[in-house]
Amino acid sequence: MYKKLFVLLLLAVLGWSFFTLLQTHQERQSLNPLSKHYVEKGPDEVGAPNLVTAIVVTYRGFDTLGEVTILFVSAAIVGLFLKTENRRRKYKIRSTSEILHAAQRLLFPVMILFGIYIFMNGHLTPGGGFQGGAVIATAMILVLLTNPESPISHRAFNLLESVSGFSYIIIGVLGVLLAGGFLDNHILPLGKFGNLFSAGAIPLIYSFVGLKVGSELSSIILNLNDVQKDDK
Amino acid sequence: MNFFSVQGISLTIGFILILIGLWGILTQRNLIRIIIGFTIFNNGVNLIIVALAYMKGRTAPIIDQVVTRTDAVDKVADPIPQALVLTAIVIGVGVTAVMLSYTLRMYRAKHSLEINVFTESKW
Amino acid sequence: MILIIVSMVLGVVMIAVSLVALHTKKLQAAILAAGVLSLMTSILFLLLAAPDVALTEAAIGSALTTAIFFYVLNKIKNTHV
Amino acid sequence: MVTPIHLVSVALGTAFLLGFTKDRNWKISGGLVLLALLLMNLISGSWTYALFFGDQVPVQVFTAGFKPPFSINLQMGRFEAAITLMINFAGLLGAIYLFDRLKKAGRYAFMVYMVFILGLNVAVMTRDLFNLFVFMEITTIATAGLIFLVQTGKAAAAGLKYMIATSIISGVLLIGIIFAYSLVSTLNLDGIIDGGLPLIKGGAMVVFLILIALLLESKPFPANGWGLDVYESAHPGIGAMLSVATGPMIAYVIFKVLPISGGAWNHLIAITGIITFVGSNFLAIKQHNTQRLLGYSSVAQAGILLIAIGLQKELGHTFIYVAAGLLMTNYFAKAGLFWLSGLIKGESLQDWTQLKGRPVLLFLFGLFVFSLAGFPPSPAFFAKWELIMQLASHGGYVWMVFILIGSFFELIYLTRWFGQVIGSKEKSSAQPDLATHRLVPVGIMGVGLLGTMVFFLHHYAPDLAIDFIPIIFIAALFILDFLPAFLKNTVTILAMGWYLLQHISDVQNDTVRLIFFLIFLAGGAISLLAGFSYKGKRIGYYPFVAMTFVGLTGLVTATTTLGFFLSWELMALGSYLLISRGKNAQKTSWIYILFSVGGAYLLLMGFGVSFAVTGDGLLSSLGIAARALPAVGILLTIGFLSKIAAMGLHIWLPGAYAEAEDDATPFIAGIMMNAGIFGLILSLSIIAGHPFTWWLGWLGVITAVGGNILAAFQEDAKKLIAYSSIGIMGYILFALSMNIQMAWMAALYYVVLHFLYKTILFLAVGGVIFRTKTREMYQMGGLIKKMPLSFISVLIGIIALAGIPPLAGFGGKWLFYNAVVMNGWYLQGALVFFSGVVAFLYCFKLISAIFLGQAKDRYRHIKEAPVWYILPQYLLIIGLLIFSVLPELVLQPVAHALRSMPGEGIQWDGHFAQTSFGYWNAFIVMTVIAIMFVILLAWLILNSRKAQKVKQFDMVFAGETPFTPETSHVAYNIYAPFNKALGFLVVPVTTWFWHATASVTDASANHLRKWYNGNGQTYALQMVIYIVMFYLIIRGGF
Amino acid sequence: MSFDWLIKIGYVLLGLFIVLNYGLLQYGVIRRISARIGKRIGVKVYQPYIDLIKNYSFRSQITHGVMFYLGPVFRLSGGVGVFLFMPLIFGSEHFSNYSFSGDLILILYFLFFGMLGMALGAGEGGHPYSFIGISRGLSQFTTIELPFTLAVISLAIQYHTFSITDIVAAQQGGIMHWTLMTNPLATAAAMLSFLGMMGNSPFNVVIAPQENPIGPPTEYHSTFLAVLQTNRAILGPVEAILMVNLFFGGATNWVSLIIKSFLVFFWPVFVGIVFPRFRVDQSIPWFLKLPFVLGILAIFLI
Repeated sequence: MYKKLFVLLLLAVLGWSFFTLLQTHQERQSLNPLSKHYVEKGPDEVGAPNLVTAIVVTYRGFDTLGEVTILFVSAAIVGLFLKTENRRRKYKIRSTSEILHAAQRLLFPVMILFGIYIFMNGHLTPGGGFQGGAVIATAMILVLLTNPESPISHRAFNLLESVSGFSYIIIGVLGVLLAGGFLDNHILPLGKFGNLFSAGAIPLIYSFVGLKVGSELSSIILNLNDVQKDDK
Repeated sequence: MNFFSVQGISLTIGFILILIGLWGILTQRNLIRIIIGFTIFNNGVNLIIVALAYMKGRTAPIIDQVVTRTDAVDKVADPIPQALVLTAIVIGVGVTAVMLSYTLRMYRAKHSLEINVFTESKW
Repeated sequence: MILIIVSMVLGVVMIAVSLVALHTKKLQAAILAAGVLSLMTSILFLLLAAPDVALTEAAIGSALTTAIFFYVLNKIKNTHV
Repeated sequence: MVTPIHLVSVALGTAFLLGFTKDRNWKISGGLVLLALLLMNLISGSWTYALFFGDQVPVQVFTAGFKPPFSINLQMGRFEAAITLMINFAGLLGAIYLFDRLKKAGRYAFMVYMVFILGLNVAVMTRDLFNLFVFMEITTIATAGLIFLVQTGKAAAAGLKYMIATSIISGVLLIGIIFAYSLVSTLNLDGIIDGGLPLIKGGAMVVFLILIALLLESKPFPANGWGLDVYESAHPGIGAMLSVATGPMIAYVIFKVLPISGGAWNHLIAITGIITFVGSNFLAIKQHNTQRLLGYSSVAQAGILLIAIGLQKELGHTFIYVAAGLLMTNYFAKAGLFWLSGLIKGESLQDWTQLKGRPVLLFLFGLFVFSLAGFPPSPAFFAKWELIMQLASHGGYVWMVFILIGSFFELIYLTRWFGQVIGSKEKSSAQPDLATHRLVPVGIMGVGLLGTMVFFLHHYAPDLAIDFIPIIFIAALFILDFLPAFLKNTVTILAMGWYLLQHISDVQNDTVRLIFFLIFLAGGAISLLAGFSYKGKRIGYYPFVAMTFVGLTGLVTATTTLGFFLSWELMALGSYLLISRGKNAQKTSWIYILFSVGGAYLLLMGFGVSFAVTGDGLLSSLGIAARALPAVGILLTIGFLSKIAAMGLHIWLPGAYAEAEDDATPFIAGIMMNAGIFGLILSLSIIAGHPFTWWLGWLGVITAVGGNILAAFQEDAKKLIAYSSIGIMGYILFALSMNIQMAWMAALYYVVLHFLYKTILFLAVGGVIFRTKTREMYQMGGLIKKMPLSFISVLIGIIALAGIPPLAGFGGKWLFYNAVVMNGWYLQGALVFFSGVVAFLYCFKLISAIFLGQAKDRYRHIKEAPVWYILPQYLLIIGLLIFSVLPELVLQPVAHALRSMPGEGIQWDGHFAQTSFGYWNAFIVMTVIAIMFVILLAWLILNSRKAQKVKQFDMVFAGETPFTPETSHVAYNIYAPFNKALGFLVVPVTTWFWHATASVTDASANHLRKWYNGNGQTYALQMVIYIVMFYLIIRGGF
Repeated sequence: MSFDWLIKIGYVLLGLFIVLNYGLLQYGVIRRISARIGKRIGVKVYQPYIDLIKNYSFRSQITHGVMFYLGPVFRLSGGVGVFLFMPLIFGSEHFSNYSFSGDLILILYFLFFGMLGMALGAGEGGHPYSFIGISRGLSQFTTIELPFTLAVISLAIQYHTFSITDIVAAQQGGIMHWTLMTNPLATAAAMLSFLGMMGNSPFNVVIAPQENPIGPPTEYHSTFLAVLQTNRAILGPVEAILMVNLFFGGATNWVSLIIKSFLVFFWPVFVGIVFPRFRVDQSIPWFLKLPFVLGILAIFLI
């Protein structure tokens, strides 16, 4: 009981310190110089209407590279931890209802298409690699829900993940060789502002990121799902 | 700092979520609840980041017919924190996934989810 | 003005949901509450003019995290060895 | 050269490529990883070479083709290049070490390992705060993955604790970053530093959030439970990577981000560093698990690195050498120890006895432990020296004291560990698995450490001002250790002789130094002769002997304080290793090293203060410093007192001398004690008139009286002579504390005298013990018939010791009497003479218990002591006789050297010495007594020609009772009445005191370490408390 | 190489002869007086001569080894050595022996020479009783020496010299100049420690009654015992002469020397007869009480 009281007191002091931080904070009236630069020059330099994507993919592309590595490592660790069980064992599962099967057959292609749409148009409309990948992963969950033994092979996802990751690195290195620096999107022509194939390599990078995130999250789910049955 | 604006409210909510998250981490004994505490903690931090990007009456930083290239500067919210928070959310997921797999292996080792059971390496 | 009222209501609900998430008896309910909390957050992101972030939060924060939680919980239930 | 960004592309490229391979074809994935690491090593290696030795200037690498504030940039300066090289080199060796473990875990493990190395590299290089956060997060998650490599429940728990702690840290860091952005609207580090956060309203809080997060990442003392559990339960290979790769990364990140506080946080960081350094070392004392001990030590090393970073302004240009020294020692030694612990089967320190019988591994183990403990010539020694000097010169005396206390705790557990491995008798049965791929990294680390030692020795050569031939000689002996013992013995003696002739010229003019120089080298060579009587290889003996003598001669020839201190520590280490070779010398050698290094730390403080006053490290300038600040002299004196075992600091001496090998004790006792005296002469000459010397006089008296009385009650021969050494040291200390010429002459006379007869006694007793295989006197007896030569040398030794006229001892007493009366310390003088008379007691006990009385029948066929023991004794006896007949050979040059001292000297005409109080003619006294003795002997022989020789068991004629059970030796506890009367004087108060302090430290260390109760949640709570306390302290504006 | 050193030896031997006879007679007189106090007749005054001649003329001797053999030689050379360095008659060039080559400290430490020899010889004998004797003798002697050292130091402060001839010179001219008068405390301390030095009754547990010897000379007999007795005859008077020189104004001629040393010699005898014998662990602290305090006062009140 005393422990809880003590923690409460502790959090009260922490809260008070955050409160003092908040008090000094003034809501800005205009954009700060850095973001003003991005907003004004962004479209010309990078050619992507969606400024957030512009920052995420090119300006701070190195962060996104780090970001993808984090997901890659998490997927690898989940795989490392749950690898001990052998995969291809037959096990009895109660069958799912017919309605679920029908819905799944209808929804699955739509969701995949929706996911691809999101990361293809990352630079035009809100969305991008991460969101697209997540939608694809949810599609996978739907499949696994309806049929846990579905023959989705791990190999396929791993290959997809490695291909997209490696090509992401190739684009980065190309940036160094051809254009200004690592992950620069000027290796491809900026094209007309606003249509699909514009803003240099951004759509290419973001689709690879989308594929990679999608396959990683699905491999995490697959790892978790495959061990559905209790293991000896 | 007027606490009556959208930014003010969301910042306060963010900090309160952080405190609730920490409360969950420090007092709950079940491992799953501790990880839930973490998700709340991350949620709070992400909320603060996005709240700082918002300005009164501003819209999404995407240039389209409504927000033209010329007057974007006074219409658009700050895009940089939004870019950062994307990374933060995905880090949150990554960390949660790793923690959960740890909980799985710990459960397999000691068949318990109480954190005070796992005090093998101490002193 | 409406935005302020909506964000205030949303805030109160979010705090309530997070407290519920930590203190309910059943674990499934707790995980669900966490999912709802992140859904609410993504709505608040919309109010804060950040559609990209809202989409990410919805897709990853609520959908995937909750799915992973449930899978892990299910796996723990089935391990009897 | 290739742009540093390719470090990233190579690492990540390989990581993603590994996805294609399957677990089965581990050859490909393993090969890929090693190739990638090799490439990364080449890149950072070429950059380091170019930046340090070439004319390359630090370079900024831009990403995404835009300038920094708008995009992320990496920097490759000198620091970054060096640290990335260290990380990649450790990564490569780590991968080789962990290869079979990673192979078993499959390709995922290789991926995680590659990403771990990548994360470290980029975290060091990036100049963008958010990017730093992302890549530190990558390192954290990758480490979490690697912790679980050993797949044990304990590792899983430790992994989760690690994740919980680091997630809280990253949350706090993220809040700090985003508020920093909202205040100075840039995420680039240089931008934030120029933005001047502390000046903006609310900026201080942001600085607090960022720096507290980074500080928590470096595992500060009270809040680092999670770090220590990881060290304990992870695979040793991973523990090594955490300590030598992640540690430097975090230290450099703190160094990089610290300027955002505008210098306000420098001292805060240093304080947390001190608390961590002292706290972790203190708790490490009670550790039994090897991994956890190494964990504590790594956290402590990170602490002292923080101190260096926090005090970089004070350290100025020397900061690089201090940081480099600490970093390199920890890098090589800690990695080596972790990898060694991987070879050993079993977790406790005891299991390291498996190393016995493997000289190369033992050498490496000793090299790592002693360089960590900061013994010369390790880089840490020079780093700590520089740190103390700079601290002292900036008046940071409190810092200095704490650092020394911390390193003393460190010394306690490191030497105890070494003692447990070398000293313990039982050898654990298990065999270490010596797979080549695990041995090679350890070997490389050893070579690396030796390389850095050479570099630091070369760099500090001008300050050291000692020549390096002796140190090369030590290294040569280490290499030639496989040769038989007699060969090495001849080589050592010849080398000492050559060095004596070579360097006699440069001590020629200063008589005091000449005396000590001759004692150290000539005396050493003679006493080493006894070594010929031992067969076999005697692994390790001769290098340690060489180390001791190089240290001793270094003292005499040193001109700078650093040279003196290096020789002092070298001598302490050499003698410690020698003593620890003794059969059951584990505990006693441990106490010995603790006392001698404790004294050395006092010396270090003294030199520090003198450096603060005079600014130059010359020995000659100590005098000036002492006049300004007598504390210099006092500190030095107390330091030297611990070496000559003055009462209160003496409990190490009897054990150390008794347990050392029989042919090592003569020169450890007879010669090495004079090192303390030489130091005292140095320190007392600079605080001549200070009232402190009055107290010193009394300390001398107490030591003399206590030492001699204790000696009388000893049953162990070597302990008896050891206590008598304490007594004589009391004499010399008493004489030196008097500030008149006559007293100092008496002291120097005693130094020469003490060297002569102490070495004779120890050699003789050594010879006897060599034959009788026991040290207990009541087990000997009646050996005069079988070992007459030893008897005669002991007889001469005790006559000289007791000060009985014909021999040189009387000369000392005569000088003493004159000095006491001249100086006016009458009461102290009388008590010292009382102790002289008491000396007579144990002299008689020594000779009668061993040689006289009734012989035991198991010594019926015992032979005389080996010739190599007898020869040095008689060489020294000749020296003693010459000295007795012609004392002026020594006294006149000494008088000349001390002419500047107040008080009158001796007038000489021929052999006749005259002072205002009395006169003494050694030559005539000797001749008169000799002639008289011969006449009376003739008179007795004349009267008892027909004397009939009687054997011990001749019941008819001799009153000697026949042989009775062993223990009823006549001389056993012979001074029981004396003990009953005056025993109260020597109740072992000091021994009780020191054992009490030791048990108090043990108990409190044992109690305090319960702070880490293994519960992950408590660790998280401790961290939040640490944040809040830090905040309150800052908010309180301490 | 003039012959003066030959004449010197002649006078020294003459002095030695006088002191030897004087010693033997003195011990005879002591035994007679102490018997008379004990209401016994006591032996003849010349009894020591008889013992000496008896012991020297024994035919059979046994020796336990070299050190046993050398023990008495050390002992006697100790006694004769102290005699050699002691100036007997003040002012007479002939009878100041070799005192010019060593001062008071030399004599102080020369006492040990004899003791060491005795102890080693007895040790070689191997008889357990002799070891008990040695232990008692040595431990007792430590504290006996202490008051005497204090007295010697206070003398050195007073006369600013250690050489005996100078001290005697300073005490010439009437009784008022004796150290007894000018420095009574030092004299008292010295005389009390003199009790211990002579080994008479309160402190004679070492050699105990001659009949059942439990001290060091247990194993000594015939010639060896004779040598020891000659030493006792010389050492006793010489120590008395030392006290005379230091505290009672020395002697300018043989007669005053003999009278003064005879009286000084009888001080321990009288004390011995009256007081019972101390055990060793009693006698050691005794010397640390009164004599030690007197010695300290002597130093500080000089």
